[in-house]
Amino acid sequence: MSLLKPFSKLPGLNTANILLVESEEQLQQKLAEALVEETAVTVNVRLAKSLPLPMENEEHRPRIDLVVFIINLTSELSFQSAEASLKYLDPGYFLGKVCFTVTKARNASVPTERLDAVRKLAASLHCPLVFAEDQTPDGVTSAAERLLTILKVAAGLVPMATALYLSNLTRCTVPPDIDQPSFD
Amino acid sequence: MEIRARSRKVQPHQRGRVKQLEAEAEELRLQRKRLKAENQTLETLKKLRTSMNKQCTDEEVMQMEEDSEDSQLLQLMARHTQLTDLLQAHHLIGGYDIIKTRQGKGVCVSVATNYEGVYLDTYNLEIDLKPKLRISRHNIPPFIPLNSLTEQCNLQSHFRVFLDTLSCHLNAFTGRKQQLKLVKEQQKSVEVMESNVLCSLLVLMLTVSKGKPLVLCTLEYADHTSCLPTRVHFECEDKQLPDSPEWKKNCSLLIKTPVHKALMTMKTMGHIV
Amino acid sequence: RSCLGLTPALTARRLSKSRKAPKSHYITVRQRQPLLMFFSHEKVNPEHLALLLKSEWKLSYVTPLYQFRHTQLKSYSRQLSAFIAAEKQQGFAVEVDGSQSNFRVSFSVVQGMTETEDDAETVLIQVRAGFLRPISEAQRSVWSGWLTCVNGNSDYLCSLPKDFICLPLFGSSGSEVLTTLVQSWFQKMFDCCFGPLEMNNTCLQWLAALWTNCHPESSIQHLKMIWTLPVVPPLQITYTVNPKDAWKLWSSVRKDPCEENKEEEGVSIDIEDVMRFMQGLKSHFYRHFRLDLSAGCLKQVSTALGSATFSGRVKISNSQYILSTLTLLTECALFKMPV
Amino acid sequence: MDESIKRTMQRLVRRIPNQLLKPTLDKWGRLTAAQKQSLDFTQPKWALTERLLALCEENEWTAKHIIELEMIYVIDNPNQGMWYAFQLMDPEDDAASVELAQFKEQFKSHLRELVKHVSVKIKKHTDEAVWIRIAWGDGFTRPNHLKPTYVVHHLQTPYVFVSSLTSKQKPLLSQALVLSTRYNVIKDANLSGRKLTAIRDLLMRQYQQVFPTKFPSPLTEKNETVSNPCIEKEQSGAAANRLQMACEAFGDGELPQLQSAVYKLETKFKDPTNKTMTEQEEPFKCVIKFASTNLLESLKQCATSGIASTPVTPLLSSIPLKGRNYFVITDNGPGPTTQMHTSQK
Repeated sequence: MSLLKPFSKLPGLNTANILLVESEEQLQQKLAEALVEETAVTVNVRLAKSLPLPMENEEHRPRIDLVVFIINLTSELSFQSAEASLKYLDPGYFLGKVCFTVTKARNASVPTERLDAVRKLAASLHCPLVFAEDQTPDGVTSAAERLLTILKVAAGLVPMATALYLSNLTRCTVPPDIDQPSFD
Repeated sequence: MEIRARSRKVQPHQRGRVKQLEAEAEELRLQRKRLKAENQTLETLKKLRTSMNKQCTDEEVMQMEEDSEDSQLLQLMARHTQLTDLLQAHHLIGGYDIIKTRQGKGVCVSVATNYEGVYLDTYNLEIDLKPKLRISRHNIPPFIPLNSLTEQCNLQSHFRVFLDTLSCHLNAFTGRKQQLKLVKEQQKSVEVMESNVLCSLLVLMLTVSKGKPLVLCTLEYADHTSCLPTRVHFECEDKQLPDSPEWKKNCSLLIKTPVHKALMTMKTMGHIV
Repeated sequence: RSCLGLTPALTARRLSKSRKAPKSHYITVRQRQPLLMFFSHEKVNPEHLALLLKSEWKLSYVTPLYQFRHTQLKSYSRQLSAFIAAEKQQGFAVEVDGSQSNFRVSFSVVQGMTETEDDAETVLIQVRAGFLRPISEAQRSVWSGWLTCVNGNSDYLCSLPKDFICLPLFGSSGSEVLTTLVQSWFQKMFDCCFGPLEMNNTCLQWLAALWTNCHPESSIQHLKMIWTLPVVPPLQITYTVNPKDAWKLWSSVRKDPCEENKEEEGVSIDIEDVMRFMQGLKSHFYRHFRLDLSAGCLKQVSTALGSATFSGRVKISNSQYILSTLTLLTECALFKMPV
Repeated sequence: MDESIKRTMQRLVRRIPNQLLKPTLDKWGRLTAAQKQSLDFTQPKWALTERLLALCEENEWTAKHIIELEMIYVIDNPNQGMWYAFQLMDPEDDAASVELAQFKEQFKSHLRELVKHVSVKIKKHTDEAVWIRIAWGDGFTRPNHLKPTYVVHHLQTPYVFVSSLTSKQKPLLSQALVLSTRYNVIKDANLSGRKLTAIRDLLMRQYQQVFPTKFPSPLTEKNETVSNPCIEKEQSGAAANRLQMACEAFGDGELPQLQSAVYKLETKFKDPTNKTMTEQEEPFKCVIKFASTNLLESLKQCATSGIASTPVTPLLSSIPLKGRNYFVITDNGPGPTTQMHTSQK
């Protein structure tokens, strides 16, 4: 098992590297195209279906500053796949360098339990949870903007802010009653 | 000669004729130019090929690049001809493309077919090696009797014989198919009345000349490993015709030469339109 | 929906994690043991019951009705008839089969379709088309619908202001135009809102399990589930399980019944059981086709006892289990209520 | 005019969509130029039908003519109705040399021996298919032209495609076919679909199959899109591999359009987490039906996208491999083998 480590490589100058993990490979390409539009810093995007990443890319893979798990809420598999990928991340990533993005949260076929499960997962790992609209270009752009903000901090490009600090402010919280059955 | 003499007799308008000839001459000149250019390219290609075969040093190649603008294209063309030659040689000595699949648990064999130097369809067989040889997947049409071939040739012990027989069947089939295609393309006056998927039966409607009864020509290819028919049969309202020496000759011509060529000859002989 | 709200009852809107196993309620004829005190109903009019079982219903949710009185159904009948007639005059295309017809609406109470004291009685609405003559044999039922609340969450029901009646589940069958008309009349009269009630994966899985659980008492004939997988073109997978085998699998994933306290409340079913049941079915499928059904969406569940689709079409074919099915659906509808 | 002819004509015209009516009638060539002129194809269908019925009377068309028209329409629009494939087995030595005229004559005479009143019309289509239209009657009734059976056969191939055949007519047709094609046995090929072309292409292997080669696969080259240098796919190798496997299993290019595949599973339930079920002696019975507008394409996408694991299970790849879409799956005997074998219905 090869863990992806946050500090095993040197950072590039004015460069931020983001890894998008999505089992369905639906949103990641669009999101990547929106992310590389950024001009202030060089953004490198790596796309993966799941973790672990293949060994042969190890050498020329830059240091990954932020790992984003994209979960399509209408698919149980999407959530399961993200959950399974988590164990290939070095614990160091959970100090503000992991983020969850969910899509299709408004779809009627989404069982509320699944959203709860994602929120619990994000909360237990102290990660932020971003809701994204994947159907419209505007939705993708705004999701990309939000991820960029986190990415810049995670890559150490924002003075006076660290990933750990930001994650303390943005991490997902779970309402205390989430486990109680309705109304009872 | 006869035909030419006849055509010379019919010269309607002298002036129009001159113009026509002039145009013809111009065209021929153009053609000469084209051929010259082509020839030069071929020459260069030849040079390239020889240098390639000698495994030339980089310097020489550099030199070539300066010589012509299209050198890169020429290089590629040279490489291509070299490869096709190699491939042809490979097939000539009876080679099949075989590669291992599934970590050595199976192989995939490609049987390429060609007719008159033209590569036609390639057929593939995926074969399991264990516990015994077994064809697991292929794209050979169902009318090629693959199953009986495996039994006849004993796939287990005589794999090579099996492949050769199969290749024979496939080459004959694609050859017949190609002949039929050529007949349809080249002989507009010949009507294909009937044919089948295996191309083992061909019924052609031949026009002897305008006003004369049509000839129905049936070609049967009972030997499925051959591109030539086993039986040729003519039918005509004029009962005498099939027995005439001309048509007797046509019959043997059709049996000995591929149908599109035979028809071409019959046309030049003036037996059909 | 608020994530920060701290009033537990109002933020946690999710299906119960466990529910009582459906018991057969012979709600029409058989008299029941008086010791089951909270089954207040005694008899449901067999005609009404037959109507409920006859058709497939398109479900909607309805927010609580303001000043709805079960005592004024006669007057509602007149008013809705008049409303439809008025709309028709305004050119609303309510022609049925192209015939010139009058619409006669009748409201009625379906007695006994409740489980707790807080449940409001079910209301049945029928629209008949007559040929000008006011009362005639030729009157055909062209539309029917009902509003119900079975086993509604008592906390929620009690928290409503006094003038509100909560009948959150609305089923309709018949012309879409009439459905829209009836809904708009309700909106005007009782200041409520209607919305489509889709059934998500969990809800459909619950139904599959609940129906399968009934098998020993009343055969389910088959358990049929339809999934769609998100590929182009969409792939539909119909999974039909032999009833005996479905029951065997279901009983194997149930927790050891010894642990349960078998009281008069009956055996309870846990969401975990349902999930294990579905997982079992999916893994059997995966073993054969190496294709993960979790990637898809459950669209339909059906057995001889009833069928339900994702888009909110439900058919209940067996009167014995109508209440447990409606309980689940009421719960689904209640999630859509404003809090 | 005969009432039955009128009815057949009426039915037929109703079946042909408006935009196809003119080309079909043109191809038929039974209308005079003036009559063609008189037909207004913008008219509603019922009016056109009336007009054609009048022409029918005027020209004294017989059943033969109507059948001609019907066959033209059906041959040009073969993707209608449900088609079932049958396979001929155990050929005689002369099976490979059966030619059309002989087949026609043999088939007609064999069928007439079996059924007294039967109308058979055979037509050779340009794609080398022989089209047979059979209107069945019995000892007392005349052939019913309203419900004809269509049979399509390519001579020298072991496949026959049939549409609208009742179980009563099946043995009769089977016998006539077996005798006239010089085979010994005919059996159900377990393949059916609404598109004749699709089931034909599948069985005749007339679609692009993909085989492993040592040359760089054109599949991967095709999918390399020029993208931003800042975006890199980590698992492109795995994705290309999945695509290759999916293409090897289902083919490439335009795939034959099958609508469904059905599997009757009677296999043991095995699940390490469920002891009770795994210990059951009896198999777990269920029926799985896959349906799509283009089933093979959908399944291929499942494999390329990773919803279905690769290599593709033999159960799914059997559809194109064996040219079947109905399977009964049982465990292979009582032994410990986990391998499943497909057995005939």
